[in-house]
Amino acid sequence: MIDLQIKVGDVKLRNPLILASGLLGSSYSSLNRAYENGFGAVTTKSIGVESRDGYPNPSIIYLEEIKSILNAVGVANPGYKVFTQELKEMNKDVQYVVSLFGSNPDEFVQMIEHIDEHIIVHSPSAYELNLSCPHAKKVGMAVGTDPEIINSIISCVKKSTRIPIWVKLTPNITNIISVAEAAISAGADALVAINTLKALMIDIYVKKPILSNIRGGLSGRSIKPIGIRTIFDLFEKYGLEIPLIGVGGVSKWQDVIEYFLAGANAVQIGSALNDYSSPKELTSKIIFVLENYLSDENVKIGELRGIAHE
Amino acid sequence: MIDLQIKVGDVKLRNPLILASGLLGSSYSSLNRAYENGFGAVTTKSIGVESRDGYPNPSIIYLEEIKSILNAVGVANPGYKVFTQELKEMNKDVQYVVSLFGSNPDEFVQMIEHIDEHIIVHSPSAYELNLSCPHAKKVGMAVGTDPEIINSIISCVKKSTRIPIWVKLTPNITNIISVAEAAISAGADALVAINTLKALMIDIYVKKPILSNIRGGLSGRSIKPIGIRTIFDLFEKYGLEIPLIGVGGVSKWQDVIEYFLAGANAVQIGSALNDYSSPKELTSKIIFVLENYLSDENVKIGELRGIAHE
Amino acid sequence: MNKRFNLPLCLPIEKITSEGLGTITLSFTIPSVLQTQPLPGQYFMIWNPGDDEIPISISNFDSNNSISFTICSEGETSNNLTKKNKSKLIGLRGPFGNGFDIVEKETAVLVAGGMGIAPLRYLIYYLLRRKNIKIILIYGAKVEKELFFKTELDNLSIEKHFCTDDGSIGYKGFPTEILDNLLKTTLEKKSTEIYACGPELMLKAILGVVKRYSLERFTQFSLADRYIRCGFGICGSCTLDDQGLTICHDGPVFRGDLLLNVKDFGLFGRKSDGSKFKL
Amino acid sequence: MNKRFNLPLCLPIEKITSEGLGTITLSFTIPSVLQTQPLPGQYFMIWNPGDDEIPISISNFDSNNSISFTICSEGETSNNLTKKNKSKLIGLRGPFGNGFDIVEKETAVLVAGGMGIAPLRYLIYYLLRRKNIKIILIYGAKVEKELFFKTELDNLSIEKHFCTDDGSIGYKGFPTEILDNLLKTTLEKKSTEIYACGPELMLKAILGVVKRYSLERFTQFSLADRYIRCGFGICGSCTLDDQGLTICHDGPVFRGDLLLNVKDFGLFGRKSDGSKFKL
Ligand SMILES: Cc1cc2nc3c(=O)[nH]c(=O)nc-3n(C[C@H](O)[C@H](O)[C@H](O)COP(=O)(O)OP(=O)(O)OC[C@H]3O[C@@H](n4cnc5c(N)ncnc54)[C@H](O)[C@@H]3O)c2cc1C
Ligand SMILES: Cc1cc2nc3c(=O)[nH]c(=O)nc-3n(C[C@H](O)[C@H](O)[C@H](O)COP(=O)(O)OP(=O)(O)OC[C@H]3O[C@@H](n4cnc5c(N)ncnc54)[C@H](O)[C@@H]3O)c2cc1C
Ligand SMILES: Cc1cc2nc3c(=O)[nH]c(=O)nc-3n(C[C@H](O)[C@H](O)[C@H](O)COP(=O)(O)O)c2cc1C
Ligand SMILES: Cc1cc2nc3c(=O)[nH]c(=O)nc-3n(C[C@H](O)[C@H](O)[C@H](O)COP(=O)(O)O)c2cc1C
Ligand code: FES
Ligand code: FES
Repeated sequence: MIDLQIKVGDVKLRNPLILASGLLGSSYSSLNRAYENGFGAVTTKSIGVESRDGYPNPSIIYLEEIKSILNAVGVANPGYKVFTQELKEMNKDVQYVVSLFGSNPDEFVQMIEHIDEHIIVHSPSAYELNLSCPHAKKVGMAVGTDPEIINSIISCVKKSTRIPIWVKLTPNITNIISVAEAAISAGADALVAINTLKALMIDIYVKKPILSNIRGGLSGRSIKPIGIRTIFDLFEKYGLEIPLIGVGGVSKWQDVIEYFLAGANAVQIGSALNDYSSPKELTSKIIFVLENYLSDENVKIGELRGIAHE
Repeated sequence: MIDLQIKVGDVKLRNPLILASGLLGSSYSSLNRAYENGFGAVTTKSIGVESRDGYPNPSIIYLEEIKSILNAVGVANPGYKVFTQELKEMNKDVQYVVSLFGSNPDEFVQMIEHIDEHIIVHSPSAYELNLSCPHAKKVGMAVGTDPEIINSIISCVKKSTRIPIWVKLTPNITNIISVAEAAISAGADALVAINTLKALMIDIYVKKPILSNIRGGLSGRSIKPIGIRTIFDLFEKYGLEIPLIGVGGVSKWQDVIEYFLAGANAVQIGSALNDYSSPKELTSKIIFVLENYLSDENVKIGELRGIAHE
Repeated sequence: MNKRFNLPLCLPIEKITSEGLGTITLSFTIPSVLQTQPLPGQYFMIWNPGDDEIPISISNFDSNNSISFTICSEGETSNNLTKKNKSKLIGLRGPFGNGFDIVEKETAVLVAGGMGIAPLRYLIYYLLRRKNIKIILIYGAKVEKELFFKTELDNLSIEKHFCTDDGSIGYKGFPTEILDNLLKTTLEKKSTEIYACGPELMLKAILGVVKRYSLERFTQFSLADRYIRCGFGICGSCTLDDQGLTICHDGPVFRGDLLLNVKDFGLFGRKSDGSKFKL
Repeated sequence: MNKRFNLPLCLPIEKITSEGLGTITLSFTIPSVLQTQPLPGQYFMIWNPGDDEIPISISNFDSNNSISFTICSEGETSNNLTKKNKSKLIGLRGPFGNGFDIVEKETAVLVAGGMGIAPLRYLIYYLLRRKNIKIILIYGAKVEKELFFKTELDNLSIEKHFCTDDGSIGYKGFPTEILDNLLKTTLEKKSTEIYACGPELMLKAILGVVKRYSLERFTQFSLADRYIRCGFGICGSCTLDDQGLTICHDGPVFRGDLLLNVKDFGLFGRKSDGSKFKL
């Protein structure tokens, strides 16, 4: 059997497929299931300080024609205190990443300190700071396009925890290097890119935007070439200096390879869940052919990182 | 018969479908043909001061899965002086828009003055300033993300010609309003959005980027929700203050309506040429059903503008 | 072909039937070019443009592509829907979920509680088209007025057992009691499939009953007490503990043997913020 | 099914055959799951990774999914391609263009000039599979060495007329002269279809000949002297004046009656910057 183990900085994963934040990530049960179903790690839905109901429906729409999803869930979540209860129920073998959003350094620190305090035995593998959600006000992208805010959030957070900090970046920006630079210099342990692209869809009979929030984020296969380009940009600039996690449109084994060649150490998978009948089918189909490819090419997956730059 | 005439500022078009720049736009023959085949107006390939061979191939790739195109043609063009000869051959009934790129105000003024001087009888309906091409160095997006440069280009150009100036904006930007504002305050007669999104694709066997230029621009159906969102953003901010031309992923009659509802006065069509056997098939199929819709809904196409904001 | 409309298919309301007590049935005609053949137990996300979108079971679907939804005024959105006028556009996204597994056994026992009649109504018509299945409906509500479709059901030649909490009509008591009684007496267990829909607490009680007869594997339960957002199983809003199955996609219909392992069945639902609430 | 590979299908070079004079034939096997059945006259964009991608006609395709391209060293990219080693990966994007219209007439006259033999070679094998068509090949080059596939062609039982500019082999003179002579003497015009490929100036001369016999409608010309970028007819690099037809997509094969109206046929090509050059 081919070894699919990879490392994101010091975090070792049994395979490079990570469940992306916001998908099947709001309860311990679905996170446990996704891990049992074969993901190398699972990411929680982004959690904030206060509970949020999210936006009314329609909030998640599948765009069949371009195999993509438009969503404005509005970071619905029960607040970090309640969610910590879910974390306590995680199976002990599960590697999980806790995604957090907030509007200032204090909020992030407050959440992380609470979780660190209450989840001692089976800690998260990393915290992922969602500095990139395109449709929530005052959080996500609103903070994630400003290098100074990014820098201060990460600096503060790094002081308050020993758990690795991953930073999720937005593609809705003129130059992603500006925010990557801020994240790296503040001590980020990995960069995750990309979150969704700001988008909108109108029904031509009702003549109104379909999402209740009007605007949402586009994910899925249509954004893959943009995600690949972003990881390529980051690897071109930083090389092996910082681990990169590629997200956006991964739905087949080829996409995993493509992200690695562009410079990623691992990938996250979200929208593609809709392409398969179950998370299990997704991971097993991808992993099976991935193994064949690696054995045909006679390389370890990690060795593919950044090769397209040569 | 339903009247499909529309106006973009003072420019009257027989229908709202404009051939986008860079598609079938490098010779008078293909421009004439596209107009005869039913477009309401046709846009030339972007023309610059000097001739350019463009990037080696592969430079244009069709991504079947997401019905999109990735291109880095590299604004191949024969230079404005040679291209003026093509313009002289345009059929007299053709409404055409000349797309121009340049790196500073002088270049734009130089080209426009030359064309104004040599094409007197059958002038362009507008000049479209390509401040948004994502893959050419020092031009396009390189100037199109800086509000000051935009402002100075447009101010200078407006002084040198009486022909309407359309400004084509890039979506590869944190906040499109910043550049739209600069364009409008400098006197732009219409905004055109969007150009392509910066993207990249790697072949997993060759392990290299497929485009010779490495990065390219993504167009076609995958970017429609982003184009719609951009026009929506612009209309929300400027309302009827400035005409808007929607571009990005228009391939069916529904897309035309959707752009109008978002706030557009007209649309441009590029990549969708590949969805139909000929430009004629494209325009006739779209126009036929568009007419049915308008008669069912009992509205004129222009009346749909911005309705989704109500 | 069971085509799914992933984007809301916006159709004018063609018919509105009042079912009494703030409950109405909305009917639409799906254009025949968009062929779809949804199953009983499947649901649509019903979008009231400008307002919200909520999951509603298919309460009928006929060969003329006419589809009906019966909506009970429970809160703001459902209430607004009950007040729409004819010809207004409503968006239909679906069908979603697995639907009932139609089993070719001699007898089908349908157990409905309150609004749970909606998907079972379509199931009845669906089964009636298969001549060889005997249908027994057990239908309970708090009071007579909440026994929707009573007249319509009276006109169908199926076996019916009505009950109300107050005895205002039919048996005074719960559907579970009638079911228990039938199982104890007349029903041939081997040739019976049970289909149940209603409040989760009632379903839990039914599970208790059928378990006593070792019929949990042959009883299908349609659940409705979780917040539904995407409808296609990706957002995770509607998962059941511990297996992490989704109601919207893996369900809403589950067999009893599976539900025995669902930790929160009949105990907790989940709200739109993901937090649990006691049922 | 004539499936098109829109993304370069990267395959190892399976066989390299030297055809002499800086010309080689590269063969690849297309995996059979990716069924395609390209037509003679269609071409692929051949990508030499890290270098460039150029249009090359299919010079053979057989039932084992083996596809061949014959490439003559004309400039940098073609030259680099002729120097590739076996097993190197080459990207194949295509098939593009319309291909020849295979007409079921008694006689097929194929007129090749120089490298124009490449697509006609595949056409010969394609026609040979249809037993009832008589094939006459007229093939000219500057000198004997440029008569590619001479030995291979000699082994085929078709009628052949070779010619060279210097008379080093075959008739001394141009293919047009042989064609003219055949049309004047033996050929039954009504039952003849003519297929021509070669430098545009030669094609122009052929058009002149066939027009005298009113055969322009029954003569198909495969053009190659325009810069090809996209291959699928959208970028406009390869348009013909005045009609604005594209060589890459509407062509590369056009009938003579249409070419009579093409203003720049045999006069101007277009370079990659879109400017015209004299042929
Ligand atoms: C699979 C399924 C099928 C259903 N079929 C029917 C039916 O045929 N007829 C019928 O009248 N009702 C049906 N319901 C219940 C119906 O969806 C709720 O009554 C409705 O969502 C209430 O919304 P509201 O805004 O009017 O009320 P609110 O005031 O918002 O809430 C009232 C109750 O409905 C729940 N609710 C609100 N929104 C949703 C949502 N998006 N998903 C799930 N629950 C929600 C709330 O949690 C609360 O318990 C079904 C529910 C599900 C899950
Ligand atoms: C439909 C078609 C089929 C062809 N079939 C064959 C074939 O089977 N065998 C063969 O040897 N040659 C064929 N050619 C010609 C071949 O494409 C050119 O010889 C090749 O592109 C030269 O590229 P280069 O970089 O080696 O030369 P360069 O030095 O770049 O140019 C040499 C000549 O080739 C032309 N050329 C360069 N790039 C292109 C391009 N992308 N598209 C068109 N012309 C180009 C140039 O304009 C110039 O006239 C075909 C051309 C076309 C259009
Ligand atoms: C329904 C949905 C909800 C999401 N919620 C979150 C979230 O809470 N936090 C976050 O960082 N990203 C969220 N995302 C973005 C994804 O994590 C991911 O970055 C994006 O979808 C691109 O990956 P994909 O193309 O594989 O889906 C969400 C995406 C979807 C489709
Ligand atoms: C092959 C190709 C070439 C293009 N060249 C230009 C160009 O020269 N100037 C320009 O402003 N836009 C150019 N574009 C962008 C289009 O005009 C248009 O903005 C974009 O493709 C989105 O529209 P679409 O989705 O309808 O293709 C080009 C696009 C393609 C696909
Ligand atoms: S509602 Fe999204 S998973 Fe069930
Ligand atoms: S090469 Fe693009 S149109 Fe012919």
